[in-house]
Amino acid sequence: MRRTLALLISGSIVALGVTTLMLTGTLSDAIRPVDYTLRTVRDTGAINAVTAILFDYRALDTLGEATVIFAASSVLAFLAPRSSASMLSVRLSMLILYGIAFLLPFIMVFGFGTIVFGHVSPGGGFTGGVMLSSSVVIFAVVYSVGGQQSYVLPILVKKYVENAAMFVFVSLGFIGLFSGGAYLANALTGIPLGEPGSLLSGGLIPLLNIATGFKVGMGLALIIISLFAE
Amino acid sequence: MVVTVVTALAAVVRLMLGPSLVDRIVAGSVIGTMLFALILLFGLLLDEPMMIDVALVYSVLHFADMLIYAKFLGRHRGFM
Amino acid sequence: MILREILSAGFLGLAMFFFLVTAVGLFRFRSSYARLHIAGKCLTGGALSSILAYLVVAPRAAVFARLVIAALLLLFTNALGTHAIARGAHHTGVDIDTLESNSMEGTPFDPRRGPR
Amino acid sequence: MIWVTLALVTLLVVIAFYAVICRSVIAAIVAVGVFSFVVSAIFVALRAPDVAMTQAVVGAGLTTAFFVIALDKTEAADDQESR
Repeated sequence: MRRTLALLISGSIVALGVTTLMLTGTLSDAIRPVDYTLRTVRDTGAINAVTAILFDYRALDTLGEATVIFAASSVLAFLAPRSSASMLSVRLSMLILYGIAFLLPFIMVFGFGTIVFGHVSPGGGFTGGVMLSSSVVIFAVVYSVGGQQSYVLPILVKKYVENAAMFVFVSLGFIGLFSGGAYLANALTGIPLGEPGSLLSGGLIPLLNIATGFKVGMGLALIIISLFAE
Repeated sequence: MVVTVVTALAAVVRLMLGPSLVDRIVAGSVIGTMLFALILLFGLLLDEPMMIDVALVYSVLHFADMLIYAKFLGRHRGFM
Repeated sequence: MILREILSAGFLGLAMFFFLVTAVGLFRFRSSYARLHIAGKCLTGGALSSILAYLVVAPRAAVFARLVIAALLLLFTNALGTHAIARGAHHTGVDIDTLESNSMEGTPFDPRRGPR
Repeated sequence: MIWVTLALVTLLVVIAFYAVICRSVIAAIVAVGVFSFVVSAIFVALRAPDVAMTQAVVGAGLTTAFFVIALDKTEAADDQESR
Protein backbone atom coordinates (compact mmCIF):
# COMPACT_ATOMS: atom_id res chain seq x y z
CA MET A 1 0.00 0.00 0.00
CA ARG A 2 2.82 2.37 0.84
CA ARG A 3 4.52 1.40 -2.38
CA THR A 4 1.45 2.18 -4.44
CA LEU A 5 1.08 5.45 -2.58
CA ALA A 6 4.70 6.35 -3.30
CA LEU A 7 4.25 5.44 -6.96
CA LEU A 8 1.11 7.51 -7.15
CA ILE A 9 2.80 10.53 -5.59
CA SER A 10 5.86 10.28 -7.84
CA GLY A 11 3.68 9.89 -10.90
CA SER A 12 1.54 12.87 -10.05
CA ILE A 13 4.63 14.99 -9.38
CA VAL A 14 6.05 14.08 -12.79
CA ALA A 15 2.71 14.81 -14.45
CA LEU A 16 2.46 18.20 -12.72
CA GLY A 17 5.99 19.08 -13.78
CA VAL A 18 5.29 18.11 -17.34
CA THR A 19 2.14 20.19 -17.40
CA THR A 20 3.89 23.27 -16.05
CA LEU A 21 6.71 22.91 -18.49
CA MET A 22 4.26 22.55 -21.32
CA LEU A 23 2.54 25.72 -20.25
CA THR A 24 5.72 27.74 -19.80
CA GLY A 25 7.97 26.09 -22.34
CA THR A 26 8.56 26.49 -26.00
CA LEU A 27 6.61 29.45 -27.12
CA SER A 28 9.66 30.89 -28.80
CA ASP A 29 11.72 29.35 -31.57
CA ALA A 30 8.85 28.09 -33.67
CA ILE A 31 9.99 26.27 -36.77
CA ARG A 32 7.85 26.35 -39.84
CA PRO A 33 7.36 22.94 -41.47
CA VAL A 34 9.12 23.85 -44.65
CA ASP A 35 12.14 21.79 -45.55
CA TYR A 36 12.78 19.28 -42.82
CA THR A 37 14.34 16.75 -45.12
CA LEU A 38 16.90 19.25 -46.34
CA ARG A 39 17.79 20.71 -42.97
CA THR A 40 17.85 17.77 -40.61
CA VAL A 41 21.42 16.65 -41.13
CA ARG A 42 22.78 20.17 -40.89
CA ASP A 43 20.64 21.16 -37.94
CA THR A 44 20.70 18.09 -35.77
CA GLY A 45 23.44 15.80 -36.97
CA ALA A 46 21.08 12.85 -37.22
CA ILE A 47 20.65 10.99 -40.48
CA ASN A 48 17.26 9.50 -39.74
CA ALA A 49 14.87 12.33 -40.47
CA VAL A 50 11.95 10.87 -38.54
CA THR A 51 14.04 10.51 -35.41
CA ALA A 52 15.34 14.04 -35.86
CA ILE A 53 11.84 15.41 -36.08
CA LEU A 54 10.59 13.32 -33.19
CA PHE A 55 13.39 14.17 -30.81
CA ASP A 56 14.57 17.57 -31.88
CA TYR A 57 12.02 19.72 -33.65
CA ARG A 58 8.98 18.18 -32.06
CA ALA A 59 10.43 16.77 -28.86
CA LEU A 60 7.68 18.27 -26.77
CA ASP A 61 5.07 16.31 -28.68
CA THR A 62 7.08 13.19 -28.05
CA LEU A 63 7.02 14.07 -24.38
CA GLY A 64 3.25 14.29 -24.58
CA GLU A 65 2.97 10.86 -26.19
CA ALA A 66 5.29 9.43 -23.58
CA THR A 67 3.06 10.96 -20.92
CA VAL A 68 0.06 9.18 -22.41
CA ILE A 69 1.73 5.78 -22.17
CA PHE A 70 3.01 6.66 -18.72
CA ALA A 71 -0.46 7.53 -17.46
CA ALA A 72 -2.00 4.42 -19.02
CA SER A 73 0.55 2.07 -17.54
CA SER A 74 0.37 3.77 -14.14
CA VAL A 75 -3.40 3.41 -13.97
CA LEU A 76 -3.31 -0.18 -15.19
CA ALA A 77 -0.60 -1.12 -12.74
CA PHE A 78 -2.78 0.11 -9.89
CA LEU A 79 -6.20 -0.94 -11.03
CA ALA A 80 -5.63 -4.36 -12.53
CA PRO A 81 -6.16 -7.13 -10.01
CA ARG A 82 -3.52 -9.79 -10.24
CA SER A 83 -5.76 -12.77 -10.57
CA SER A 84 -4.84 -15.86 -12.53
CA ALA A 85 -4.66 -15.17 -16.21
CA SER A 86 -7.11 -17.21 -18.19
CA MET A 87 -5.48 -16.87 -21.57
CA LEU A 88 -2.13 -18.01 -20.27
CA SER A 89 -3.39 -21.34 -19.06
CA VAL A 90 -2.65 -23.19 -22.29
CA ARG A 91 0.56 -25.14 -22.26
CA LEU A 92 2.71 -24.83 -25.32
CA SER A 93 4.97 -27.65 -26.34
CA MET A 94 8.50 -28.37 -25.19
CA LEU A 95 9.89 -27.49 -28.61
CA ILE A 96 8.58 -23.97 -28.34
CA LEU A 97 9.88 -23.57 -24.81
CA TYR A 98 13.43 -24.42 -25.83
CA GLY A 99 13.21 -22.56 -29.13
CA ILE A 100 12.09 -19.38 -27.42
CA ALA A 101 14.82 -19.76 -24.84
CA PHE A 102 17.28 -19.79 -27.71
CA LEU A 103 15.60 -16.99 -29.64
CA LEU A 104 14.65 -14.45 -27.01
CA PRO A 105 18.13 -12.99 -26.27
CA PHE A 106 18.56 -12.20 -29.95
CA ILE A 107 15.27 -10.32 -29.99
CA MET A 108 16.30 -8.35 -26.92
CA VAL A 109 19.71 -7.50 -28.34
CA PHE A 110 18.04 -6.45 -31.57
CA GLY A 111 15.68 -4.19 -29.68
CA PHE A 112 18.55 -2.58 -27.79
CA GLY A 113 20.44 -2.12 -31.04
CA THR A 114 17.43 -0.48 -32.62
CA ILE A 115 17.26 1.94 -29.73
CA VAL A 116 20.93 2.81 -29.58
CA PHE A 117 21.42 3.17 -33.33
CA GLY A 118 18.16 5.04 -33.68
CA HIS A 119 19.63 8.20 -35.17
CA VAL A 120 21.79 6.62 -37.85
CA SER A 121 19.52 3.84 -39.07
CA PRO A 122 15.76 3.31 -39.24
CA GLY A 123 14.14 2.76 -35.93
CA GLY A 124 14.44 4.80 -32.81
CA GLY A 125 13.07 4.93 -29.35
CA PHE A 126 9.52 3.85 -30.01
CA THR A 127 10.38 1.02 -32.35
CA GLY A 128 13.10 -0.41 -30.15
CA GLY A 129 10.91 0.00 -27.12
CA VAL A 130 8.13 -1.98 -28.73
CA MET A 131 10.67 -4.66 -29.67
CA LEU A 132 11.76 -4.88 -26.03
CA SER A 133 8.19 -5.05 -24.84
CA SER A 134 7.38 -7.70 -27.44
CA SER A 135 10.22 -9.83 -26.13
CA VAL A 136 8.86 -9.42 -22.60
CA VAL A 137 5.38 -10.31 -23.81
CA ILE A 138 6.63 -13.38 -25.67
CA PHE A 139 8.33 -14.50 -22.46
CA ALA A 140 5.10 -14.03 -20.51
CA VAL A 141 3.03 -15.76 -23.19
CA VAL A 142 5.27 -18.78 -23.47
CA TYR A 143 6.47 -19.47 -19.96
CA SER A 144 3.33 -18.76 -17.96
CA VAL A 145 1.51 -22.01 -17.45
CA GLY A 146 -1.46 -22.93 -15.37
CA GLY A 147 -2.31 -19.74 -13.52
CA GLN A 148 1.15 -18.93 -12.27
CA GLN A 149 2.81 -16.25 -14.25
CA SER A 150 6.47 -15.77 -14.85
CA TYR A 151 7.98 -12.50 -15.91
CA VAL A 152 11.35 -11.26 -16.98
CA LEU A 153 11.23 -8.55 -14.37
CA PRO A 154 8.82 -8.04 -11.51
CA ILE A 155 6.11 -5.52 -12.14
CA LEU A 156 7.41 -3.01 -9.62
CA VAL A 157 10.86 -3.08 -11.17
CA LYS A 158 9.28 -2.32 -14.53
CA LYS A 159 7.38 0.54 -12.96
CA TYR A 160 10.51 1.98 -11.38
CA VAL A 161 12.48 1.68 -14.60
CA GLU A 162 9.71 3.46 -16.43
CA ASN A 163 9.59 6.22 -13.84
CA ALA A 164 13.35 6.65 -14.00
CA ALA A 165 13.32 6.85 -17.77
CA MET A 166 10.55 9.44 -17.68
CA PHE A 167 12.54 11.43 -15.14
CA VAL A 168 15.65 11.27 -17.30
CA PHE A 169 13.67 12.44 -20.33
CA VAL A 170 12.19 15.38 -18.46
CA SER A 171 15.46 16.38 -16.86
CA LEU A 172 17.37 16.16 -20.14
CA GLY A 173 15.08 18.88 -21.36
CA PHE A 174 16.34 21.23 -18.66
CA ILE A 175 19.77 21.32 -20.29
CA GLY A 176 18.29 23.36 -23.07
CA LEU A 177 16.42 25.53 -20.65
CA PHE A 178 19.47 26.29 -18.50
CA SER A 179 21.74 27.12 -21.41
CA GLY A 180 19.54 29.82 -22.78
CA GLY A 181 17.47 27.95 -25.31
CA ALA A 182 14.01 26.50 -25.19
CA TYR A 183 12.93 23.43 -23.31
CA LEU A 184 14.31 20.29 -24.96
CA ALA A 185 16.43 22.32 -27.35
CA ASN A 186 19.27 20.48 -28.98
CA ALA A 187 21.60 22.40 -31.22
CA LEU A 188 21.11 25.75 -29.53
CA THR A 189 22.63 24.55 -26.29
CA GLY A 190 26.12 24.17 -27.62
CA ILE A 191 26.32 20.41 -27.33
CA PRO A 192 28.67 19.15 -30.04
CA LEU A 193 26.69 17.53 -32.79
CA GLY A 194 29.45 15.26 -33.96
CA GLU A 195 30.03 13.64 -37.29
CA PRO A 196 26.75 12.73 -39.02
CA GLY A 197 26.57 8.99 -39.40
CA SER A 198 28.72 7.97 -36.46
CA LEU A 199 27.32 6.56 -33.26
CA LEU A 200 28.18 9.59 -31.12
CA SER A 201 26.35 12.25 -33.06
CA GLY A 202 23.18 14.19 -32.91
CA GLY A 203 23.69 15.92 -29.58
CA LEU A 204 20.91 14.99 -27.20
CA ILE A 205 19.08 12.71 -29.60
CA PRO A 206 20.72 9.37 -28.61
CA LEU A 207 20.12 10.03 -24.92
CA LEU A 208 16.50 10.92 -25.53
CA ASN A 209 16.23 7.82 -27.70
CA ILE A 210 17.49 5.59 -24.92
CA ALA A 211 15.21 7.16 -22.34
CA THR A 212 12.18 6.87 -24.61
CA GLY A 213 13.06 3.32 -25.54
CA PHE A 214 13.20 2.12 -21.96
CA LYS A 215 10.08 4.04 -21.08
CA VAL A 216 8.01 2.77 -23.96
CA GLY A 217 9.28 -0.77 -23.62
CA MET A 218 8.58 -1.07 -19.93
CA GLY A 219 5.30 0.80 -20.20
CA LEU A 220 3.89 -1.32 -23.00
CA ALA A 221 5.06 -4.53 -21.38
CA LEU A 222 3.31 -3.42 -18.21
CA ILE A 223 0.12 -2.59 -20.08
CA ILE A 224 -0.04 -5.86 -22.00
CA ILE A 225 0.83 -8.00 -19.00
CA SER A 226 -1.78 -6.20 -16.92
CA LEU A 227 -4.30 -6.92 -19.65
CA PHE A 228 -3.28 -10.56 -19.64
CA ALA A 229 -3.74 -10.79 -15.90
CA GLU A 230 -7.08 -9.05 -16.26
CA MET B 1 8.47 -9.59 -57.56
CA VAL B 2 5.29 -9.66 -59.61
CA VAL B 3 5.04 -13.36 -58.86
CA THR B 4 5.34 -12.60 -55.16
CA VAL B 5 2.51 -10.10 -55.26
CA VAL B 6 0.32 -12.44 -57.31
CA THR B 7 0.88 -15.30 -54.90
CA ALA B 8 0.14 -12.97 -52.02
CA LEU B 9 -3.14 -12.13 -53.75
CA ALA B 10 -3.87 -15.85 -53.97
CA ALA B 11 -3.20 -16.13 -50.27
CA VAL B 12 -5.62 -13.24 -49.70
CA VAL B 13 -8.30 -15.20 -51.50
CA ARG B 14 -7.59 -18.13 -49.22
CA LEU B 15 -7.87 -15.74 -46.28
CA MET B 16 -11.27 -14.65 -47.49
CA LEU B 17 -12.82 -18.02 -48.18
CA GLY B 18 -10.83 -20.09 -45.76
CA PRO B 19 -13.51 -22.08 -43.96
CA SER B 20 -11.82 -22.31 -40.60
CA LEU B 21 -9.85 -19.97 -38.42
CA VAL B 22 -6.69 -22.01 -38.86
CA ASP B 23 -6.82 -21.45 -42.59
CA ARG B 24 -7.15 -17.73 -42.07
CA ILE B 25 -4.21 -17.59 -39.72
CA VAL B 26 -2.13 -19.67 -42.11
CA ALA B 27 -3.05 -17.37 -44.98
CA GLY B 28 -2.08 -14.38 -42.86
CA SER B 29 1.27 -15.92 -42.05
CA VAL B 30 1.83 -16.74 -45.71
CA ILE B 31 1.14 -13.14 -46.69
CA GLY B 32 3.44 -11.92 -43.94
CA THR B 33 6.35 -14.05 -45.04
CA MET B 34 5.79 -13.18 -48.68
CA LEU B 35 5.89 -9.49 -47.85
CA PHE B 36 9.06 -10.14 -45.85
CA ALA B 37 10.63 -11.53 -49.02
CA LEU B 38 9.16 -8.63 -50.98
CA ILE B 39 10.78 -6.09 -48.69
CA LEU B 40 14.11 -7.85 -49.16
CA LEU B 41 13.63 -7.69 -52.91
CA PHE B 42 12.85 -3.99 -52.68
CA GLY B 43 16.09 -3.54 -50.79
CA LEU B 44 17.89 -5.47 -53.51
CA LEU B 45 16.37 -3.46 -56.33
CA LEU B 46 16.55 -0.02 -54.77
CA ASP B 47 20.05 -0.78 -53.44
CA GLU B 48 19.23 0.33 -49.92
CA PRO B 49 20.51 -2.03 -47.25
CA MET B 50 18.40 -0.23 -44.66
CA MET B 51 15.46 -2.36 -45.71
CA ILE B 52 16.95 -5.41 -44.00
CA ASP B 53 16.31 -3.82 -40.63
CA VAL B 54 12.68 -3.32 -41.56
CA ALA B 55 12.45 -6.94 -42.63
CA LEU B 56 13.99 -8.12 -39.36
CA VAL B 57 11.52 -6.12 -37.28
CA TYR B 58 8.75 -7.45 -39.47
CA SER B 59 9.80 -11.03 -38.87
CA VAL B 60 10.00 -10.66 -35.10
CA LEU B 61 6.57 -9.05 -34.81
CA HIS B 62 5.11 -11.63 -37.12
CA PHE B 63 6.41 -14.31 -34.80
CA ALA B 64 4.91 -12.64 -31.75
CA ASP B 65 1.58 -12.43 -33.55
CA MET B 66 1.70 -16.11 -34.44
CA LEU B 67 2.42 -17.08 -30.85
CA ILE B 68 -0.50 -15.03 -29.58
CA TYR B 69 -2.77 -16.58 -32.20
CA ALA B 70 -1.59 -20.01 -31.13
CA LYS B 71 -2.42 -19.24 -27.52
CA PHE B 72 -5.83 -18.01 -28.57
CA LEU B 73 -6.43 -21.13 -30.66
CA GLY B 74 -5.40 -23.45 -27.88
CA ARG B 75 -7.74 -21.78 -25.45
CA HIS B 76 -11.02 -21.87 -27.32
CA ARG B 77 -12.15 -25.41 -27.76
CA GLY B 78 -14.65 -26.09 -30.50
CA PHE B 79 -14.05 -22.67 -31.94
CA MET B 80 -12.40 -24.06 -35.03
CA MET C 1 30.84 -10.40 -60.56
CA ILE C 2 28.78 -11.69 -63.45
CA LEU C 3 28.79 -15.13 -61.86
CA ARG C 4 27.35 -13.66 -58.69
CA GLU C 5 24.55 -11.99 -60.57
CA ILE C 6 23.68 -15.16 -62.43
CA LEU C 7 23.60 -17.01 -59.12
CA SER C 8 21.37 -14.31 -57.64
CA ALA C 9 18.97 -14.57 -60.56
CA GLY C 10 18.91 -18.33 -60.13
CA PHE C 11 18.02 -18.02 -56.47
CA LEU C 12 15.32 -15.51 -57.32
CA GLY C 13 13.80 -17.93 -59.79
CA LEU C 14 13.91 -20.64 -57.14
CA ALA C 15 12.17 -18.33 -54.66
CA MET C 16 9.45 -17.51 -57.16
CA PHE C 17 8.98 -21.21 -57.87
CA PHE C 18 8.58 -21.90 -54.15
CA PHE C 19 6.07 -19.09 -53.78
CA LEU C 20 4.03 -20.39 -56.70
CA VAL C 21 4.05 -23.85 -55.18
CA THR C 22 2.86 -22.34 -51.91
CA ALA C 23 -0.02 -20.54 -53.60
CA VAL C 24 -1.05 -23.64 -55.49
CA GLY C 25 -0.84 -25.71 -52.36
CA LEU C 26 -2.98 -23.27 -50.41
CA PHE C 27 -5.73 -23.87 -52.91
CA ARG C 28 -5.35 -27.51 -53.74
CA PHE C 29 -5.02 -29.02 -50.31
CA ARG C 30 -8.21 -29.90 -48.56
CA SER C 31 -7.10 -30.04 -44.99
CA SER C 32 -5.90 -27.33 -42.63
CA TYR C 33 -2.89 -29.35 -41.59
CA ALA C 34 -1.73 -29.74 -45.15
CA ARG C 35 -1.95 -25.99 -45.58
CA LEU C 36 0.03 -25.52 -42.39
CA HIS C 37 2.57 -27.97 -43.74
CA ILE C 38 3.03 -26.05 -46.95
CA ALA C 39 3.21 -22.78 -45.06
CA GLY C 40 5.92 -24.23 -42.88
CA LYS C 41 8.06 -25.80 -45.54
CA CYS C 42 7.67 -24.27 -48.99
CA LEU C 43 7.31 -20.76 -47.71
CA THR C 44 10.44 -21.00 -45.60
CA GLY C 45 12.25 -22.32 -48.64
CA GLY C 46 11.06 -19.42 -50.75
CA ALA C 47 11.95 -16.71 -48.27
CA LEU C 48 15.30 -18.36 -47.63
CA SER C 49 15.99 -18.44 -51.35
CA SER C 50 15.26 -14.74 -51.67
CA ILE C 51 17.56 -14.04 -48.73
CA LEU C 52 20.25 -16.07 -50.49
CA ALA C 53 19.65 -14.11 -53.67
CA TYR C 54 20.51 -10.95 -51.77
CA LEU C 55 23.32 -12.68 -49.93
CA VAL C 56 25.39 -13.54 -52.97
CA VAL C 57 25.40 -9.93 -54.18
CA ALA C 58 25.80 -8.33 -50.75
CA PRO C 59 27.96 -5.25 -51.09
CA ARG C 60 29.38 -4.99 -47.58
CA ALA C 61 30.17 -7.20 -44.63
CA ALA C 62 27.50 -5.51 -42.47
CA VAL C 63 24.81 -6.35 -45.00
CA PHE C 64 26.08 -9.91 -45.16
CA ALA C 65 25.93 -10.31 -41.37
CA ARG C 66 22.43 -8.89 -41.17
CA LEU C 67 21.23 -11.19 -43.90
CA VAL C 68 22.68 -14.19 -42.08
CA ILE C 69 20.86 -13.08 -38.92
CA ALA C 70 17.67 -12.64 -40.93
CA ALA C 71 18.01 -16.14 -42.39
CA LEU C 72 18.51 -17.74 -38.97
CA LEU C 73 15.60 -15.77 -37.51
CA LEU C 74 13.38 -16.79 -40.40
CA LEU C 75 14.26 -20.46 -40.02
CA PHE C 76 13.47 -20.45 -36.33
CA THR C 77 10.40 -18.26 -36.30
CA ASN C 78 8.58 -19.86 -39.20
CA ALA C 79 9.06 -23.39 -37.96
CA LEU C 80 8.18 -22.54 -34.38
CA GLY C 81 5.16 -20.47 -35.36
CA THR C 82 3.63 -23.10 -37.60
CA HIS C 83 4.29 -25.72 -34.97
CA ALA C 84 2.53 -23.63 -32.34
CA ILE C 85 -0.45 -23.00 -34.57
CA ALA C 86 -0.72 -26.67 -35.49
CA ARG C 87 -0.65 -27.63 -31.85
CA GLY C 88 -3.30 -25.06 -31.04
CA ALA C 89 -5.45 -26.33 -33.88
CA HIS C 90 -5.07 -29.85 -32.59
CA HIS C 91 -6.19 -28.67 -29.16
CA THR C 92 -9.25 -27.00 -30.58
CA GLY C 93 -10.29 -30.21 -32.23
CA VAL C 94 -9.68 -29.89 -35.93
CA ASP C 95 -9.64 -33.43 -37.25
CA ILE C 96 -6.52 -34.90 -38.71
CA ASP C 97 -7.91 -38.04 -40.23
CA THR C 98 -10.78 -36.75 -42.30
CA LEU C 99 -9.50 -35.42 -45.56
CA GLU C 100 -12.58 -33.35 -46.17
CA SER C 101 -12.66 -31.71 -42.81
CA ASN C 102 -12.94 -28.31 -44.43
CA SER C 103 -15.28 -29.08 -47.28
CA MET C 104 -18.25 -27.31 -45.85
CA GLU C 105 -18.12 -24.02 -47.62
CA GLY C 106 -21.71 -24.22 -48.82
CA THR C 107 -23.38 -25.85 -45.87
CA PRO C 108 -24.47 -23.50 -43.13
CA PHE C 109 -24.70 -26.27 -40.56
CA ASP C 110 -22.61 -29.33 -39.94
CA PRO C 111 -24.00 -31.65 -37.29
CA ARG C 112 -20.55 -32.83 -36.27
CA ARG C 113 -19.26 -29.39 -35.46
CA GLY C 114 -22.17 -27.16 -34.83
CA PRO C 115 -22.99 -24.06 -36.80
CA ARG C 116 -20.23 -22.31 -38.61
CA MET D 1 8.18 -0.53 -59.50
CA ILE D 2 5.05 1.56 -59.79
CA TRP D 3 3.08 -1.48 -60.90
CA VAL D 4 4.13 -3.40 -57.83
CA THR D 5 3.00 -0.51 -55.65
CA LEU D 6 -0.32 -0.38 -57.45
CA ALA D 7 -0.78 -4.12 -57.01
CA LEU D 8 -0.06 -3.74 -53.30
CA VAL D 9 -2.66 -0.98 -53.08
CA THR D 10 -5.16 -3.29 -54.76
CA LEU D 11 -4.32 -5.94 -52.19
CA LEU D 12 -4.90 -3.33 -49.51
CA VAL D 13 -8.33 -2.45 -50.78
CA VAL D 14 -9.36 -6.11 -51.00
CA ILE D 15 -8.19 -6.82 -47.45
CA ALA D 16 -9.89 -3.71 -46.11
CA PHE D 17 -13.20 -4.66 -47.69
CA TYR D 18 -12.89 -8.16 -46.34
CA ALA D 19 -12.14 -6.85 -42.84
CA VAL D 20 -15.27 -4.74 -42.99
CA ILE D 21 -17.54 -7.33 -44.52
CA CYS D 22 -16.63 -10.54 -42.73
CA ARG D 23 -18.79 -11.75 -39.89
CA SER D 24 -16.25 -13.42 -37.67
CA VAL D 25 -14.41 -11.10 -35.31
CA ILE D 26 -11.17 -13.00 -35.18
CA ALA D 27 -11.05 -13.15 -38.98
CA ALA D 28 -11.38 -9.38 -39.02
CA ILE D 29 -8.51 -9.14 -36.55
CA VAL D 30 -6.31 -11.33 -38.76
CA ALA D 31 -7.29 -9.20 -41.74
CA VAL D 32 -6.39 -5.99 -39.95
CA GLY D 33 -2.98 -7.41 -39.04
CA VAL D 34 -2.37 -8.35 -42.66
CA PHE D 35 -3.61 -4.90 -43.67
CA SER D 36 -0.97 -3.13 -41.64
CA PHE D 37 1.70 -5.47 -42.99
CA VAL D 38 0.70 -4.48 -46.52
CA VAL D 39 0.73 -0.80 -45.57
CA SER D 40 4.23 -1.26 -44.23
CA ALA D 41 5.32 -2.92 -47.49
CA ILE D 42 3.88 0.03 -49.42
CA PHE D 43 5.91 2.42 -47.28
CA VAL D 44 9.01 0.41 -48.08
CA ALA D 45 8.17 0.61 -51.78
CA LEU D 46 7.91 4.38 -51.42
CA ARG D 47 11.40 4.50 -49.84
CA ALA D 48 10.40 5.40 -46.31
CA PRO D 49 11.91 2.69 -44.12
CA ASP D 50 11.41 4.63 -40.87
CA VAL D 51 7.71 5.03 -41.35
CA ALA D 52 7.46 1.43 -42.50
CA MET D 53 9.14 0.22 -39.34
CA THR D 54 6.89 2.25 -37.09
CA GLN D 55 3.82 1.10 -38.96
CA ALA D 56 4.86 -2.55 -38.73
CA VAL D 57 5.54 -2.21 -35.01
CA VAL D 58 2.40 -0.37 -34.04
CA GLY D 59 -0.08 -1.78 -36.50
CA ALA D 60 0.97 -5.36 -36.73
CA GLY D 61 2.47 -5.99 -33.34
CA LEU D 62 0.65 -3.92 -30.77
CA THR D 63 -2.80 -3.61 -32.29
CA THR D 64 -3.13 -7.29 -33.08
CA ALA D 65 -1.96 -8.29 -29.63
CA PHE D 66 -4.39 -5.89 -27.97
CA PHE D 67 -7.28 -7.03 -30.14
CA VAL D 68 -6.64 -10.71 -29.57
CA ILE D 69 -6.34 -10.24 -25.81
CA ALA D 70 -9.49 -8.13 -25.72
CA LEU D 71 -11.43 -10.67 -27.77
CA ASP D 72 -10.20 -13.38 -25.47
CA LYS D 73 -11.50 -11.46 -22.49
CA THR D 74 -14.96 -10.94 -23.91
CA GLU D 75 -17.69 -13.49 -24.06
CA ALA D 76 -17.98 -13.30 -27.83
CA ALA D 77 -15.13 -15.68 -28.38
CA ASP D 78 -16.89 -18.49 -26.59
CA ASP D 79 -20.20 -17.79 -28.19
CA GLN D 80 -20.78 -19.89 -31.25
CA GLU D 81 -23.42 -17.79 -32.95
CA SER D 82 -21.48 -14.58 -32.69
CA ARG D 83 -19.21 -15.57 -35.52
